[in-house]
Amino acid sequence: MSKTRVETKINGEQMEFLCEPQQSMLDVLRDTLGLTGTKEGCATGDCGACSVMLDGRLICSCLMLAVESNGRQLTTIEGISRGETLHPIQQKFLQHAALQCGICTPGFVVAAKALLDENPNPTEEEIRYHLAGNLCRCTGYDKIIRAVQDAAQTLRGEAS
Amino acid sequence: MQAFAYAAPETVQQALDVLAEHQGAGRRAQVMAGGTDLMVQMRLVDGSPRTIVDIKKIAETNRLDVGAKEVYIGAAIAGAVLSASKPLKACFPGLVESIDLIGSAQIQGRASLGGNLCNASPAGDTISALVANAGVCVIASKGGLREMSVESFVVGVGKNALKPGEFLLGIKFQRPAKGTSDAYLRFIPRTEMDIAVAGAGVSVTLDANGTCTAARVAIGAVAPTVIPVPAAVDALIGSKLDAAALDKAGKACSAAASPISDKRGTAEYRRTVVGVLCRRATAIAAERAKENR
Amino acid sequence: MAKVFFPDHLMQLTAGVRELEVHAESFRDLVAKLEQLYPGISKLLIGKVAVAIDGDIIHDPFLDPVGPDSEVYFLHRIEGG
Amino acid sequence: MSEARDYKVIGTRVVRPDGVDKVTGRANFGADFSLPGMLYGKVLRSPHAHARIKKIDTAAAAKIEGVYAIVTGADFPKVGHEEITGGEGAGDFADLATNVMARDKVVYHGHAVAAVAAQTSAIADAALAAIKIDYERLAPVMDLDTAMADNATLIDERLFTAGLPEKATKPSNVAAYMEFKRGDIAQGFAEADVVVEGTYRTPTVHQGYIEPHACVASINQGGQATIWCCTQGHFDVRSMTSKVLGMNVADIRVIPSEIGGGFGGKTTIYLEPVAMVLSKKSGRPVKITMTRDEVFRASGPASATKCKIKIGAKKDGTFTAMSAWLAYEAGGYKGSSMAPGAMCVFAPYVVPHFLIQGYDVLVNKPKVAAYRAPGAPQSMYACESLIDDLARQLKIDPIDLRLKNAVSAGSQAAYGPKYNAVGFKECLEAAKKHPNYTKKLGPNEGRGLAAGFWFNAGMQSSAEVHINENGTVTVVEGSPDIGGSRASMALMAAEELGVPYERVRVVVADTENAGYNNVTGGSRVTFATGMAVIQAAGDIITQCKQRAAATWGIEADLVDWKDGQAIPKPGVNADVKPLTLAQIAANSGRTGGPLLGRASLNARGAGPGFSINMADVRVDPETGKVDVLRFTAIQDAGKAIHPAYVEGQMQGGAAQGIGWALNEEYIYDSNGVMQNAGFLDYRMPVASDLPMIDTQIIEVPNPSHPYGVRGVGEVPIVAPLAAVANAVRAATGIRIPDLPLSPPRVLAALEAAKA
Repeated sequence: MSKTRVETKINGEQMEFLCEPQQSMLDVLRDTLGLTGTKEGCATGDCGACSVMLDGRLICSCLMLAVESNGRQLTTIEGISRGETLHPIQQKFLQHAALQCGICTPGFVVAAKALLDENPNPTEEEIRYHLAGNLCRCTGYDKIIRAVQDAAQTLRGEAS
Repeated sequence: MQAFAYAAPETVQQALDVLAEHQGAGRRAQVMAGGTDLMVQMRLVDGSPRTIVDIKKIAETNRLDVGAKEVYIGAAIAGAVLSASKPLKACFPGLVESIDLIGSAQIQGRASLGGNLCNASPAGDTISALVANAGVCVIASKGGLREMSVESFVVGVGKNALKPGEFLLGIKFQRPAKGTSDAYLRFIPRTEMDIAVAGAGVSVTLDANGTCTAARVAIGAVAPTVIPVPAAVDALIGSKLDAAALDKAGKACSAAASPISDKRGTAEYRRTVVGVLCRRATAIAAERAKENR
Repeated sequence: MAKVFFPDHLMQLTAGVRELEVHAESFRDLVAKLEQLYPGISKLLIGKVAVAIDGDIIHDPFLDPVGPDSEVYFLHRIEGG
Repeated sequence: MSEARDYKVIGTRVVRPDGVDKVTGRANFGADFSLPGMLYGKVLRSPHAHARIKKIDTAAAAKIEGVYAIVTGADFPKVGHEEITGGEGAGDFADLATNVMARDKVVYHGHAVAAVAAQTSAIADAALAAIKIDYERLAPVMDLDTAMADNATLIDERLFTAGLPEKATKPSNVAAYMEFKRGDIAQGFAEADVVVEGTYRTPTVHQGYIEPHACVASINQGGQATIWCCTQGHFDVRSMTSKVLGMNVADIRVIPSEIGGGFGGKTTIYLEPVAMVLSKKSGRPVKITMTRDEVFRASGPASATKCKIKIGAKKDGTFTAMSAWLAYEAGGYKGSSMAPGAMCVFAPYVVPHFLIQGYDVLVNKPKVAAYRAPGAPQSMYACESLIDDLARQLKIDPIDLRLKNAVSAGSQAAYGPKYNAVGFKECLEAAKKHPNYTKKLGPNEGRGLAAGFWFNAGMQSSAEVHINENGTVTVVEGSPDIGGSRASMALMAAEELGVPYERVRVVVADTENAGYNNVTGGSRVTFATGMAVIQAAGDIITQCKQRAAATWGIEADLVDWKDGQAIPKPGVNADVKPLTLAQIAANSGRTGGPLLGRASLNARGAGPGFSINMADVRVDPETGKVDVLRFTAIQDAGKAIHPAYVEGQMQGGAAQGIGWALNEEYIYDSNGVMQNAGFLDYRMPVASDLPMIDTQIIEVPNPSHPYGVRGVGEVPIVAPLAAVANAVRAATGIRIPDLPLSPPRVLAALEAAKA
């Protein structure tokens, strides 16, 4: 099988990889590029563990062909914090104990960032519906919702 | 043996050429827009090799035009883009809801109206809303563009009327008349992430007295394809959309349904609930139509 | 004397006796005494059952002390998820 | 239990030490590990629920370029019958071996029949497709009634019911019978003013952890092997794999990754021996990860059950007698969690006369595995539903009825011993005072309440505490951290040693670098491994006192340890300055070498945990859909080491229990083929399905733990099933005894009641 050469920008870094046409973005991120922070929970778009942003829009990387990323920009969990500082969403997840096992956490962090980028002041209901595509089996979502609310407040520049 | 390949044509003609070339060579080509259904089907149902023809780079599949007379929605536009369009929402709030209901925020980032329609699932949420709004498919074909109604486009479970070498470019509508609006409701066991157990799309037109002068009703997940329900329309037209009329329309939907029992619900349940959905959706559409007078 | 209570599934071996009093210093000692009374029972006790001594459940008892007024219950082993 | 003490760090909500890696994607989970030269393994699974394997032809698959190894049951050693003595429902090693790879027969849809290792996963897929298997299909046995019928198709012709009063004379799908009784059941019911009874069914459900099973195995030509995998117990992976493959335990090193949820489902093995045999045959490391579909079809769910309960009570609510008939599906091999289900069913109540009968039953479904308080949710759902009906019939408040019969210290548990201090009454009283108990409800809304119970477990743990040269602390333990236990261990070590939490780091080490530990399960880690950490820290304190005494030239028993430093006892006329842990560590070379504390224990006295849950629901009378409006979980934790993670356990268990009550179930067609093996149609609650889950932690200390810890992980899943069902009963006026309360079932019940 012939491989296709793809050039893409991931977390701000120009990258180049070879992939087979049917390979998913998730498989290439994890197996080819070693970016294993993006997780596979189902490979059918039902769990959100593989959430990434494509040109700023939230998607499931398991439902995207890797070849489609040519010339596009991806943000994965590895690109959410910069340098020494955690993103406020990440800080609030830690403070609120919004993770137990942690497998869904990267997907939630990316999905929450996509939400707060578009809607800095979401209601609880908006957060719940926006995050409905991210399954968590440990927390019952309570602390995740609170962490996102608190992060939103911080990002708006309000004291929490 | 055919291998997987990927093509991303940038014009309608290029896309038709790729499809024609494969057809001529007896090789399989499959059109992809958002890919959210296709990727799952390839993983779970049929993973056999093919050329994937990505139509997202074609201008006509990405054009959204809410004009004074006509509305056009490119087949490949992601749900999130459509949901963010205020003019579109003002014209077809029910249709936009039907798109927005499909899957998660992640799915919305990719899934398209065209894909949902071509996939031709009996439970496809947008299809009932498209039928209720008299959507017309614009099909790219070797001989040029051809058009057909959404109800004739969907011909069976997972089957559409596209001929080999064709693809869906977009869907167009007449801009709704004054006093017209729509609604779509589906039933799912959870609040999100499920496939419709039953669905109902309704469009109604009210005159100044509040009398229903025109209506379209389509129901989903209760037959091999989404079906229009003329008997429900008859129950609504001429009425003030009072409880009795709604009830009659709901019963007509239940009567028109020929559902199956499966992992998502029993036939009996679907038949009952589709009537409830019709009733509730009609009430919502009526409220919206009043505001739109 | 410690009071010893048998669950239903062991009463086939104790000829229907549900409880009795035994002087024992430890679980091992207790089982040895019971073996004298009910030959064969130790095979079903050591390494097979859990025990509650004065309300404290012990998963794999052996050297655990038994007091003069202790109550000893044999239990199915429970691990959990 | 020591005197009530003022804790410095216990009970605070610190950030977990492994947190940053988990919010940044750096933490390595099961599927994240790779080795150079690694091959991709895949498992071929039975398309039939019940069939004999006539022939397996792998010739075509072997010819595919890039295929390095193919294995079938013939490549695995025969394993003799031997009981797995871990805990309830663990079964038999011979069954474990054939569950890992079928030999002559498949007993469920998804049963492993062959596996391949190939250069890429696409090649492995192609190889699986090329393997040809002849099956002789047998009638699938898919439910308890069919399996227990006299003329039932037998899943195992050599299986005779164990535990019957009289020895079984013919084979049966019923693997075991168990009975618990006290008093005179007939007399108890005769004394009752009211007798109520009901039959309840619960479906097969899955733990639903988000991380699929995954492992990498690498074995060298000398037979020494390493396994990297996600597991709740790497020592158990080692012992089970050694049994299934007939290998020397010391030749297997198991390195646990971070674990993406388990809830009991990762206390056994599926892939590890398969990857190992593939690695052996190919001479290369082999990675296998399950797809989500495989997780549903081929890992262990929780038993479907049928439970009949009968309760007799006086007019004032006093229970006079209770009986329970409990049948639990085990799956294709024996060993369900029927026994704990039977032991829990009446655990919250004082019952003078009772009879409990339990059946462990084979069906053609995947062999069940532990799922959070294994066995308890099903039987207690039945009992707590019936108690709700009894309260209604007696016109007694459901909390008062439970209070009237509730166990407390000294009460004899239905499963045998007398309770020490337990917090059930405290939970009930807290529920009664809780504002959510009296909130006003609207039309079609109802409130339900139920109790939960779990024993909690002790078992074997060990830990080491290393003091680094600057006085910082490294705790080395062997209990995989599934929900924040590193934070609890660090808190306990910091508390004991009197050092700040931030100075303590915790390592979950592999089988070669940590002492033996039983699984992370049974709510035992904070209790038992925590106890080991406390004792290991105590060992350090003892040593530090000796070092300080030596430094000062006084006797060690004249030295105290306070606030992280050695000080002379009051009255000791020593002209010395206190020595901090850091100072002692810095000088440890001169006083006897590095400071290393250790503890090993078989923890006794795990404290039973009780809970009360309240649910408010709204039922759509036209669609039968149930929305949970409010949910309150009240639970006795003994002592909450890290309250946020205790709340998290309560909230997570509530969500799982709500899912079990409302929508989750395995759906099979008439051939025994699972229809909903994916997250799309196995409907676990999503964020928008749930309200905030209110929690209240009750702290009745466990007298057998230095801090009073009971263990909290299992109890939360027990009560929600009946709490939700009782709320639906309150909202609709109808008791629907079978779960899930999915919209079609609820609507059908509403319509039937109308008719």
